[in-house]
Amino acid sequence: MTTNIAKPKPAIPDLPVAVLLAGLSIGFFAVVALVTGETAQLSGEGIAGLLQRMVALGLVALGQTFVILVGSIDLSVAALISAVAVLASHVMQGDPAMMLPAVLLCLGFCAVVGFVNGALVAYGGINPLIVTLGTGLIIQGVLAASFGVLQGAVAREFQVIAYGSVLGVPYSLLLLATLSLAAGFVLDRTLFGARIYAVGGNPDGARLAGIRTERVILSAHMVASLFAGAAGLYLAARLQSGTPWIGRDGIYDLESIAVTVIGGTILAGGKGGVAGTLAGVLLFATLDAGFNMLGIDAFLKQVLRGAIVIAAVAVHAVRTKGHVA
Amino acid sequence: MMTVPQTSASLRRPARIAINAGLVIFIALYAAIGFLQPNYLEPGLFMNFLRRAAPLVILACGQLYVILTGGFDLSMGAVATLVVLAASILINGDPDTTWAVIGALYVMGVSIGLVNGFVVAFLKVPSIITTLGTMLLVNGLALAWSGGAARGDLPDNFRNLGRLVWRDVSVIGTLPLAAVVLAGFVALAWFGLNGTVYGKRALAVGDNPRAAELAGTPVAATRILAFVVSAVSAVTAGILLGGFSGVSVNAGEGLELQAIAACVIGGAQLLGGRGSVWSAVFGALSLFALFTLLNLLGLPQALRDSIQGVILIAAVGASMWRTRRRN
Amino acid sequence: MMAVPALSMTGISKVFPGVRALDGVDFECLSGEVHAICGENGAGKSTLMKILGGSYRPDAGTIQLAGQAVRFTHPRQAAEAGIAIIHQELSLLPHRTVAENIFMGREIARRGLLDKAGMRRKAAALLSRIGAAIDPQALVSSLSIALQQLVEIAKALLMDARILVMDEPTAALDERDSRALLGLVEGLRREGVSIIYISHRMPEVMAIADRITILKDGKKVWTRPCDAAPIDEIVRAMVGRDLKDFYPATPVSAPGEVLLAVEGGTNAGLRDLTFEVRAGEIIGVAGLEDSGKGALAQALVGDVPFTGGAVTLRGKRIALRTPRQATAAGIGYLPGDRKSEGLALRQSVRDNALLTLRSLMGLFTRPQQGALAHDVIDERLGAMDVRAADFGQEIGTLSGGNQQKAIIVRWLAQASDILVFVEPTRGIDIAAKAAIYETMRAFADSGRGIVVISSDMPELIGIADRVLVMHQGRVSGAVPRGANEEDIMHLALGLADAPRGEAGA
Amino acid sequence: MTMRTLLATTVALTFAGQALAQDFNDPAEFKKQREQLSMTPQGPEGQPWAQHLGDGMVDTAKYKKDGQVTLCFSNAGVFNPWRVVGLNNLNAEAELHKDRLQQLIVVDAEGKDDKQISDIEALVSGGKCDALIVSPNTTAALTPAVEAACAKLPVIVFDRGVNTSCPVTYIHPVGGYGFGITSGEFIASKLKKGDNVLALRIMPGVDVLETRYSAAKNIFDEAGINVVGSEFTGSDRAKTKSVVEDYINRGEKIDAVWMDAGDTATAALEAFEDAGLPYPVISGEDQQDFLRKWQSEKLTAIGPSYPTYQWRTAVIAALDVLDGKQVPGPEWVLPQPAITEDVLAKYIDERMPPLHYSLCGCQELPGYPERWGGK
Repeated sequence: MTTNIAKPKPAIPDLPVAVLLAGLSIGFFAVVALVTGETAQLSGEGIAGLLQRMVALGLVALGQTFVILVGSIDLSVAALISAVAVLASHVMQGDPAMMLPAVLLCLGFCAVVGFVNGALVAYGGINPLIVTLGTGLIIQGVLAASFGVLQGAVAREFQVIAYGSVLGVPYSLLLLATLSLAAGFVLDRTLFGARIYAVGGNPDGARLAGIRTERVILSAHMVASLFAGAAGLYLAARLQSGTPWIGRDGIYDLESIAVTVIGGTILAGGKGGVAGTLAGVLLFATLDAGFNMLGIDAFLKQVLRGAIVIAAVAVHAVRTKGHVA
Repeated sequence: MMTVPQTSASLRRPARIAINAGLVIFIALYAAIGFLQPNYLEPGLFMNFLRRAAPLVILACGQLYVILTGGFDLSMGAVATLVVLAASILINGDPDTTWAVIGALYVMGVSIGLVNGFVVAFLKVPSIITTLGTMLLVNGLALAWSGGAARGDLPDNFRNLGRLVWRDVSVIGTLPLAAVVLAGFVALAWFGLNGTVYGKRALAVGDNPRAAELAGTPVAATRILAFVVSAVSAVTAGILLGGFSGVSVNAGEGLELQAIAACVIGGAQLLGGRGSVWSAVFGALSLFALFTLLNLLGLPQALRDSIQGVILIAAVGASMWRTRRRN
Repeated sequence: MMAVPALSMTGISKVFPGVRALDGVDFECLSGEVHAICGENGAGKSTLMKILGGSYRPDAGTIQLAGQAVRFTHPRQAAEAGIAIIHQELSLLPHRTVAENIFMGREIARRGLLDKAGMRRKAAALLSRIGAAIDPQALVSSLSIALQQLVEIAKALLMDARILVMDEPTAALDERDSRALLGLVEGLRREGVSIIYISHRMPEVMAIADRITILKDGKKVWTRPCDAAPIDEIVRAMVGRDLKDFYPATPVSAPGEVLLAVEGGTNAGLRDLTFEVRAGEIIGVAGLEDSGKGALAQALVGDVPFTGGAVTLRGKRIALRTPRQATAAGIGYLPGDRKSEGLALRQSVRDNALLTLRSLMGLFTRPQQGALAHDVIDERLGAMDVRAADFGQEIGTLSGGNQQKAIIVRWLAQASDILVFVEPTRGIDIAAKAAIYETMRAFADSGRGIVVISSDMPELIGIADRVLVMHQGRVSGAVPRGANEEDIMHLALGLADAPRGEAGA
Repeated sequence: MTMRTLLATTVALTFAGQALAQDFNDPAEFKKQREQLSMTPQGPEGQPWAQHLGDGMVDTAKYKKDGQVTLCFSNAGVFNPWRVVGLNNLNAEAELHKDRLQQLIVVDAEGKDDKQISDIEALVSGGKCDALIVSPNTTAALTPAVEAACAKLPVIVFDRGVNTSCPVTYIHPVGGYGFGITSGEFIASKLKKGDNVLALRIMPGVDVLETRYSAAKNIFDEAGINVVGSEFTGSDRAKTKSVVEDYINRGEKIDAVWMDAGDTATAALEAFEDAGLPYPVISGEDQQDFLRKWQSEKLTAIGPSYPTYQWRTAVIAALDVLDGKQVPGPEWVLPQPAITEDVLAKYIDERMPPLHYSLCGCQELPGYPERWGGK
């Protein structure tokens, strides 16, 4: 008799990490709110405010999840966010008629950046860290050089994305939720998603199975750039006008990587998913809100955040067999 | 079995003169500087160039150790900042304490390196995440300690490390103390990789940690030591930075990425297994020459970032292309 | 029956740095034919199949499918042309489910949307067709190697392939699973599929093949119908000389004192292992894939240590908790998978040979002096006849045999007492093979010992003084020099002495 | 249609840099601030943080609240020494009002607009605050959040403004043009026509800094002084020193150094020291290290200021509003003194750290000097 009857394991392996993280985050937030007497933060409005802290980082991190799953990485998102926010406000100049052209132009620009990143990584064989660090520098430089002193503003109507709400639920949350579900759906239910896991999990195997791995990597980079574009547009709407520094000041590059990895997606690729990433983003949002309530000094906050990043990843990385670098 | 014709193994080729890609780039860039501003070719200004490039070169040497073993150290900029702030607070203007404080700074650096190394080697957190965490942590500590602004003064004997220039030195005219420190550190870094067995261990670990482990290499210790060297280089660079220009809260900002870029431009391979001290040294000098050249050209500051990005991609792309062509 | 062959490859050549892997090979396969390819490791079988599968591009030669010339630049094109390959190396996604792996690259999807339920159903059907009791929802990382191999087979069967290549499909399977697989091949043949069957197991080949093609050193020796090719003739054609000359002569002197003794060695994969290696002895270890022979090697080198029992070397108790401890105690390891476990491919030949010495010496040892000097190691490499233009060149550019010899030099330099070889000649050409056997013998003759773990039965019989056979984590028996394959197989299958009741545990 | 628009936009973008760079040169504002510099402030003598320029007052009776109150402060961040000193001022000022002030809640946005918007929303929805003080990270970005807050409680804005008149008052010193006028005119008075000045700036695109440069540039142009370069230093001492060294090495004669912020002034001076050159005429700010150097090296210098005492004013204003007192508004313009050679000595305090801003108005506050890092 064959003895090895496989025990079925859960099909979505990142779910436990996600649930655990989300639970811890919410617990932390609730306890802090109760202890500091900020019970109003537990009301609908307070929760909506908490969740709104997730939107910008969440959008970037969704895209980052795609590139990390495929075994690559994207450091250019921060510069891209700035570029999109500036472009959007500059093109619109407060004119609602320019909303659509501006959005199209921005997303088109993102697609081009994603394409260049992806092509250099997949077809050029250049290390993705270097490629995206380089393209990020290029974008940042051109942006600061030509738009450093520009003032523009998005249309009032465009700001509805960030400030409007329906039944007390901000549109921006609906946007994040919709895009998260879409991203989750793409990864879990579509051909493209399956290919991403295949290429990230075993590039040679994927190639042998007939997958055009280069195209998948390139597409993942385009997805990441488009999500960064979405974050840039959201920020433009929320901030009315973009400055060439909002991406860099928000540290969206490193933070998006951190939350993705905290959420259980492994840097080598092929394992992880949207749920974990969102839980990681939620952790960061509750830390922000919780530290505010506790009145923790800004510098100490940074120390704690650094320690939490390491600890959160160590919790599931420590079981890794073999070596990481 | 048909083997491709081979020369006899015992017949050793004359030692190849390894021409480092970074050296070529550096010479080209410095020639351009000299063309624009001929007085940069005088020994005095070259020495001054070295003095200013010293912190970056030293950081690149430390970063190289980590890169060889297959990792990254993003925390070195924060460590340099911490060093500058800690020095000003601890010394507090009293020149007698300078040397003791410098000792303490190195102890601090070594401990940060140990933390990075242990987390990567034993908790298996990828180095890019680990050092991102320590970057936040160390930066936060530095700011919390200083209250967010420079405190205390650095006495002259500390400042001299980055500032003192001996004049009327024969042949070269002037000799900055920082250039001497630079030469000393590079020599030490070279010795570490070429004068001990460590260098080859690091290369093997970066190339294939599993094979190295099975061959008996102390993989964890090799990794940890690399992070310690990196942190020590950050301390040294921090001391020079503080000496060169005094106390500030953003002394080390962004230097980690410049150091990584420098190594890569010099031909070190990310994720390990390839590179030498000369990659770091000439890569860093190239990068610094590039900055200087762009300054001299008077381009808008911002575009300098862009050009740095182009150079970075081009340098790595070119080395990829060379490797591919060879195979 | 002699219509246009389903596949015909003519004049295929391929050169890798340092090795001419294929030299003008012709090969054809009819529809409904099982055509076996036999040859020593390194004869060019896998390369030929990789060319067929679109992974490599041939330097010369043409491929025709049903008379039509084709040119593949990507495995996808080969797959679309109806060629399915069951690869020797596993190419699975450990973090994904069985169903997802089976459908990798060929997902059932409508307008880009996956039909997950459909894939599960089809995967389950496919798995039951090959008689594998695997839940399609299980994660691949939770499966044993043998079950993973079955997933690979299911993966290849997914496409209704016109040409199916099976590269050592039964290497990891036990008797029962193998038999089921052969039944499956029979069925496919009846459906008109052309099957290219690569295996070392002669009885299997004789039972199933219509024709046999022998490759040797990258060239075709002959193609004959199965009934016109008796086994001994096949072997002679493969090896090119008598096996007697091929393996080194038996030592004259009897084995000496006990060098290495394992008593009651136990861990997750090993049960109560007791054996000893004497000075001058080469001990072979045989067994099926999950018999524990791999775990034994890992335990001896400290990679997956024993959790119970005692190990003594030259009478002294030693701890083998890490590879470093094992190395320092004098046990050297030559892994079967050289690329991932043995070599730092981008480092020089010299650096690879010096790796252990450098790792065990003090950190501040001058790297160019004493045993570490270039001249000294170059001499050793030269003595081992490692062929390289320059010992400073990257070891990745060397042939498998030269790489293996360089690793042997690593342990000779370290003066290890015991060497643990796993699949010592996998992927190594025949000339280098003899040299490696010679070296192993010489090493043992110098008063030290060798443990060699191999799935290549003739190799074990030819080289080992004694063969330990493992079954389900324990030694099921030992056979002396001169035993035949059947004796070993019997023990390996647990038929000889294992109580019947335990087989199903 | 859409295609054409896109194309047109792309072309427009190419020339955008030049087209809109004029934004920070507003002659009317320039004139107004020049007048304000010489205006006599109203309010208590010797307490510039409580003084104001101009006559506008706003009535706040509707915000009157008795008993203990809670103030909330949304801070853009403490990412530079100026803000560090300021935050200490604000905390110390709050301590003075312990009897009235139950709690001061400070949240820090770490320089992120997005976070500051969320912070303000959380403070407002938290319901604990009786009045809200905002120091916006970016003018335009914070406007909607401040507007939303205004609907719920009195809001006081200081330092950078917002594009809405809804806050009770907006506290700020004279402004960027004023800073540029003071420093520019001083340098122009010390130099001859055709002399060279090097402008060192922190970074582009920040309104409060751009106006400083624009004002000074106007004055230099008028006086026929040649601006040899305008460089961004990112407030980094090493970079500042390197930039100045590069200019020196190029053989440029630099007669004066103009700075839009003084925190790297001593680094710029060191470059001259190291090159063995005499010190140039220099405009810095009110940092201790610069003032000490000025005194010890007898520099020809001026220290215009953007006083940190405005952080005190914010608390004072908030409490006045909750008391229902009239406060200067809708803009509370604070005097913006400059340190000149005659008054230099009185601003130097050897106990204080190098980057302490002398015009903190904090000498009488509780915890001085330790709270500000002094000995």
